[in-house]
Amino acid sequence: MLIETKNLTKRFGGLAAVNNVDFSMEKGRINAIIGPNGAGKSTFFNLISGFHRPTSGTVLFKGIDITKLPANEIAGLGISRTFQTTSLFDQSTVLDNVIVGHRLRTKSNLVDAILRTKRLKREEAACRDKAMEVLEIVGLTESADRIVSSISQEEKKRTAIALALATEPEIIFLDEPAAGINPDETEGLTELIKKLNRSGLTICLIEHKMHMIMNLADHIMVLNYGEKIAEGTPKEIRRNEAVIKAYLGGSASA
Amino acid sequence: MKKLKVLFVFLLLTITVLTGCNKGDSPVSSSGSKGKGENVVNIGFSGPLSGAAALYGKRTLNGVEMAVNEINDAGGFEVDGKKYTLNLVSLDDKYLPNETGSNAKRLIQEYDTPIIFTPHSGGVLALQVFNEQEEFIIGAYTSEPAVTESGNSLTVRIPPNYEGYIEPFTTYAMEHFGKKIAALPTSSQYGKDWTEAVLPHWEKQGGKVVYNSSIDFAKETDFFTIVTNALKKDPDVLFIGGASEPTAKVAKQARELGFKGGFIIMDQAKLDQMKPIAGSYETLEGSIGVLPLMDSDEEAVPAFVEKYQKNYKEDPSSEVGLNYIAMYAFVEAMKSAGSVDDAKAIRKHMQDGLSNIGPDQKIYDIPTIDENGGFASTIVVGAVENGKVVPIR
Amino acid sequence: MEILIQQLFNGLTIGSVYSLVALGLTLVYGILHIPNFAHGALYMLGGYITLSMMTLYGVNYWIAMFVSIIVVGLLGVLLERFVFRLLREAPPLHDKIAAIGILLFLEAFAQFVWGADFHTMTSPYGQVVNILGLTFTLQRLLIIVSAIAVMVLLYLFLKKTYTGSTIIAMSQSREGASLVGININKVAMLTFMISGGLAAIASSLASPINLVFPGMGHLVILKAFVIIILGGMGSIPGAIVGGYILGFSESLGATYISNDYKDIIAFILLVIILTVKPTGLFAKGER
Amino acid sequence: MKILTKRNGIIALIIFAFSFPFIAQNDYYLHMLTLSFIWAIAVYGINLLSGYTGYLSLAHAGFFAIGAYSLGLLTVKAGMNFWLALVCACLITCALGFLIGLIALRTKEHFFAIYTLCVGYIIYLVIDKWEGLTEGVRGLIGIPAPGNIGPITFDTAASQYYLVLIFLLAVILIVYRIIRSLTGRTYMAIRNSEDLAQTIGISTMKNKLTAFVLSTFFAGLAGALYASFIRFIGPDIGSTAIMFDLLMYLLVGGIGTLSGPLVGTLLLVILSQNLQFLQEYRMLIFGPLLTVIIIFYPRGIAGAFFDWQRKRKDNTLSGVRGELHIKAEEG
Repeated sequence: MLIETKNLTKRFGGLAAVNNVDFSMEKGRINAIIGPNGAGKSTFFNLISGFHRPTSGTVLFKGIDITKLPANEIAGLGISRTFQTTSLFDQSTVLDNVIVGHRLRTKSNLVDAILRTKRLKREEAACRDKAMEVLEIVGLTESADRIVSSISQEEKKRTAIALALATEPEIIFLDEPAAGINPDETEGLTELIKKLNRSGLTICLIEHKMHMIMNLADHIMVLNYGEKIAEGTPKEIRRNEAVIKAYLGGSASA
Repeated sequence: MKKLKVLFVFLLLTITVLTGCNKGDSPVSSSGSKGKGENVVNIGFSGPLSGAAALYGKRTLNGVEMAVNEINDAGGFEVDGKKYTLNLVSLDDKYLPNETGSNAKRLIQEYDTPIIFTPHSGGVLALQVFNEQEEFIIGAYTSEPAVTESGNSLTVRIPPNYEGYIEPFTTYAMEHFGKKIAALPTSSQYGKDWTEAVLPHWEKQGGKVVYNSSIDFAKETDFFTIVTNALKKDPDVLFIGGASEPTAKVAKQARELGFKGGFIIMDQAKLDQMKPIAGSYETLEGSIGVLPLMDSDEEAVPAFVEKYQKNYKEDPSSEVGLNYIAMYAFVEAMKSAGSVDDAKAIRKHMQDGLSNIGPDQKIYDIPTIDENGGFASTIVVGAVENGKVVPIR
Repeated sequence: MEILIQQLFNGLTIGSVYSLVALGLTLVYGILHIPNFAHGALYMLGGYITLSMMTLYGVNYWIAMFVSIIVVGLLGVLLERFVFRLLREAPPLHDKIAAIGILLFLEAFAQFVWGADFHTMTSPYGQVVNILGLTFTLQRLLIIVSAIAVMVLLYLFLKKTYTGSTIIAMSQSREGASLVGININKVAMLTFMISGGLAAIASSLASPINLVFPGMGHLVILKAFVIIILGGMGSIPGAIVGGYILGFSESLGATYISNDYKDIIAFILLVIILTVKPTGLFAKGER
Repeated sequence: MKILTKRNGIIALIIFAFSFPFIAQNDYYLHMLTLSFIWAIAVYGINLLSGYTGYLSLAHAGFFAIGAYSLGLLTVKAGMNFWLALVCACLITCALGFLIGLIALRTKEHFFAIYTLCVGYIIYLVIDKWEGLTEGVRGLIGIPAPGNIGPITFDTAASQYYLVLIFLLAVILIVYRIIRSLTGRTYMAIRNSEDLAQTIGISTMKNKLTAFVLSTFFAGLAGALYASFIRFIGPDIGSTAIMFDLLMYLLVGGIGTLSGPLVGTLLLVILSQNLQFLQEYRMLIFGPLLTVIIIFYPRGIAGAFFDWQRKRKDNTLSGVRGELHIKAEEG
């Protein structure tokens, strides 16, 4: 198991946003988390990536307890993520946005910067190469020098994924990668995710576009009111009574 | 968006044009002929003309300005056979010493001023760093002792040393009210120095200090609290002072809280400026402080007061008067020295300058200048008795 | 004992003024997340306008205060409409700086119009009253009573009227408020209007016991910031309680600790609080 | 090759700066320029933190004062050698900056601004009240000019100008190298989104703290230079008025740009010297200017210039890689 959560619980005030969730993700698979609005999907992501500290329960990465680690150290272990809103730096180029993604694999510090040491130059080159490499993976080589404010929403999503890839993760969490883009582009994005998965990357995503999930995911978990109500292959999920009820009774956003 | 861009460019242009127009012209100039003509002596002034101390700065400037205008209206003055007029160049230093320094550099470079007036100790100290090297006299309107103690050879301290007030103040207050004093001065350095001078003297005369705490007029929002605490000790006399207006407020609130004794008012606060805040002199009954220029019995005063009121639509205060008379003293010293630009010579003849002040200008009696460059004025104090200020000698 | 009571009374007076100022600040923060550094300048303008109405037009104190509330309130609306609304989507740095720009302008403006000197406002309530060894002027009593009255009115407005409840709703969630059809722009302008009005009331009440001058806002605004951090930024009860706490701590601190250092006490208190709890004492939400 | 390249422009500017004392035989201009350079050093410090890392500090006038007073006290009261005192003054500022940053950086956004405003005010109050150490309101007199280095003396206006100029160039070089390096990218990532920065493995606290300490270093250095240049200091140099001045220089010039601090400081210092006739009404222009700039030109003059240049180039030679790259990094 690459990632395992045990009895993971997060309460805000009296409300449990995530309640007692056990979930595990196998290496090399595409996992998906679905559920109606407010089901606690993003909170679940936040707990694994170290943004929130769980009220109780543990998160294991390759069997190591990472529950109490800060977000940046979790990223260092090889867990990466994207956000619903891309929050890229608009005034800068795509390439510049992505270069910093490899920062965590470098060691140069302030002194290196001021003295422009060999190490800094070497690492800068490495970061640039890495950035070009991941931009090629996501298919943005051509747009590397464009200013982020001038690219499309879909390209921004790809840039965000490239940024996450630049950290050299073993698993990547994608928070609604297809939100706000048109069906054609969604198709392209699905292909990209498949491609990443084929290259050996484990993937976990939250998505509302059911069609996309169903033909992408190997393994799906369904959350409702913070609790896991079902888990299994797309086929199993489609037939699951509890899931159907949750979606019919909940919001129609699916 | 486009329109705003145009607007912005316009704004910038306006500033540039303003700046351009101003080039080569004096930044701020009072009357008299401008420019650097042969027979014009530029007089520099750097003081707070904006910010909290602006009013104070303006008043000191007014004094110098009035003297300059009078001298020019009378056709200037003659030195070594040549006629000169004065041109006053004033710059704002926002009460900041570094700005005073910059202003002085500018005044020397662009206007070649032999004298620069500055009305605050920080500015004076900043100028003393280079005034001997650059050879200009500092017309220092501050009674901060450090200014003259440093032995700077080109500093002239205009106001009297406050130590002269201590004896008459103490005697008067003790005689009229009693031996217990509470001190509530301003928390400025000046206020602290004053306190350190007056309280030991009070005790030496057999008095007792029952309360001593300073008030920061720049930060305090209400004086009731501290005045309550002071009055709890049942003092006969309150020692107060600082800027006139807040000082008056302290006095007024002390009365509101039932204080019946007298006030010793340090020289920074002026009785006449306190009056409108306090409501009337009745509130200040039993105060002793600097004699307001208005109430002085020097012969030249009534004419001076009238002229100042006409020109500036307010009553002249002592900072106006002292700077006014100092300007005259400088001009007389130039005459005696036979030079309008040799700062050392002018400084050397300051004593003659003081002695030669005409009877019409003699609104203060300043017989001598001491070796450190301080004017040694005859001190006259004023007390409020029966709702009127009376001179006490 | 007597001195304690007198000092508590003094603390109550000054605390009332602080609370009113802090209330305006916290309302704006709660709704728009703007720390309005220009609020102190609004306070100052309120004092000047009341004073001018009284001296220039010989208007009655209360009417002058009313005019002042309207004028400063409208000024607040203008600021919202022409400055802060344009910056709503900008990074948080920007509205702080814009507020500083406004502050500098308003102070220069006041000096331009009214000069740099101190002015006094004479209220019709200068009488000294002595009760049970307690000394105060009617004006001081008036400050306390009016401040409490204003707070009660504000509370009723926010809780009992529809318009008021939109303010509360928006302070809880801007998105939520816009979802249920609240006109965000209107509420924002209204909030600025109330905020300006509160500043004008505070300064009009406090001016007769103090002086009116261009820098008078400085004294109050820093303390108001301390208060709203004490009370939790955006919290209305927090601002009121915080104001009185600071008022009492100043008057008692000056009596029993040291008058010279009582200002520092407030700021050190603040630093300690933020050190322990970076989001303030009674912070709401997770921001 | 074109002659009007950016590189040649900068070289020309530096040559001009070095020959200025020979061109303008005027002590007053030299004095103003030296003073502007000192302010600019402090503004570069604020820019590093507020412009590149995204934390608006309102305490830097305080750190400026700490630098100035450290130098003043060490030379006047402890009789220390000037250069040693200069180093110590910077170290003291950094040490205090470190301690304050450790606490202050736990807060974010508005809290950070207000917190630092209060910290700045406390620094000012301490200087003002601690008479035993700082001489209180009276100020510190008799601070020496920079001591000789071998045959080089610093007693003329020109020599002090050169000294400060060299410090300024060093500071600009350092800032330039930082913002072009991975460290600079890290700071900008934090400014852009602290959450995002953390998820890509950046230790935000550590980086914010180094940026903070470095920015206090620049403020302290500027303060120390100021003390030795004016040779008299009072508590006023730590006041909020100075802070707002510095902030204004930064914003008008362009926050988050390399040339902004220098452009803004020079322009505003020259403007306010020339607008002396306006005196107390300067703020009637500068206040609204500040607000208008932040609304319509959030990255000041320098930012507006680069945007304009970028637009022009985008229209003519879209897609030329190297060129565009430089501009982007200016941001």
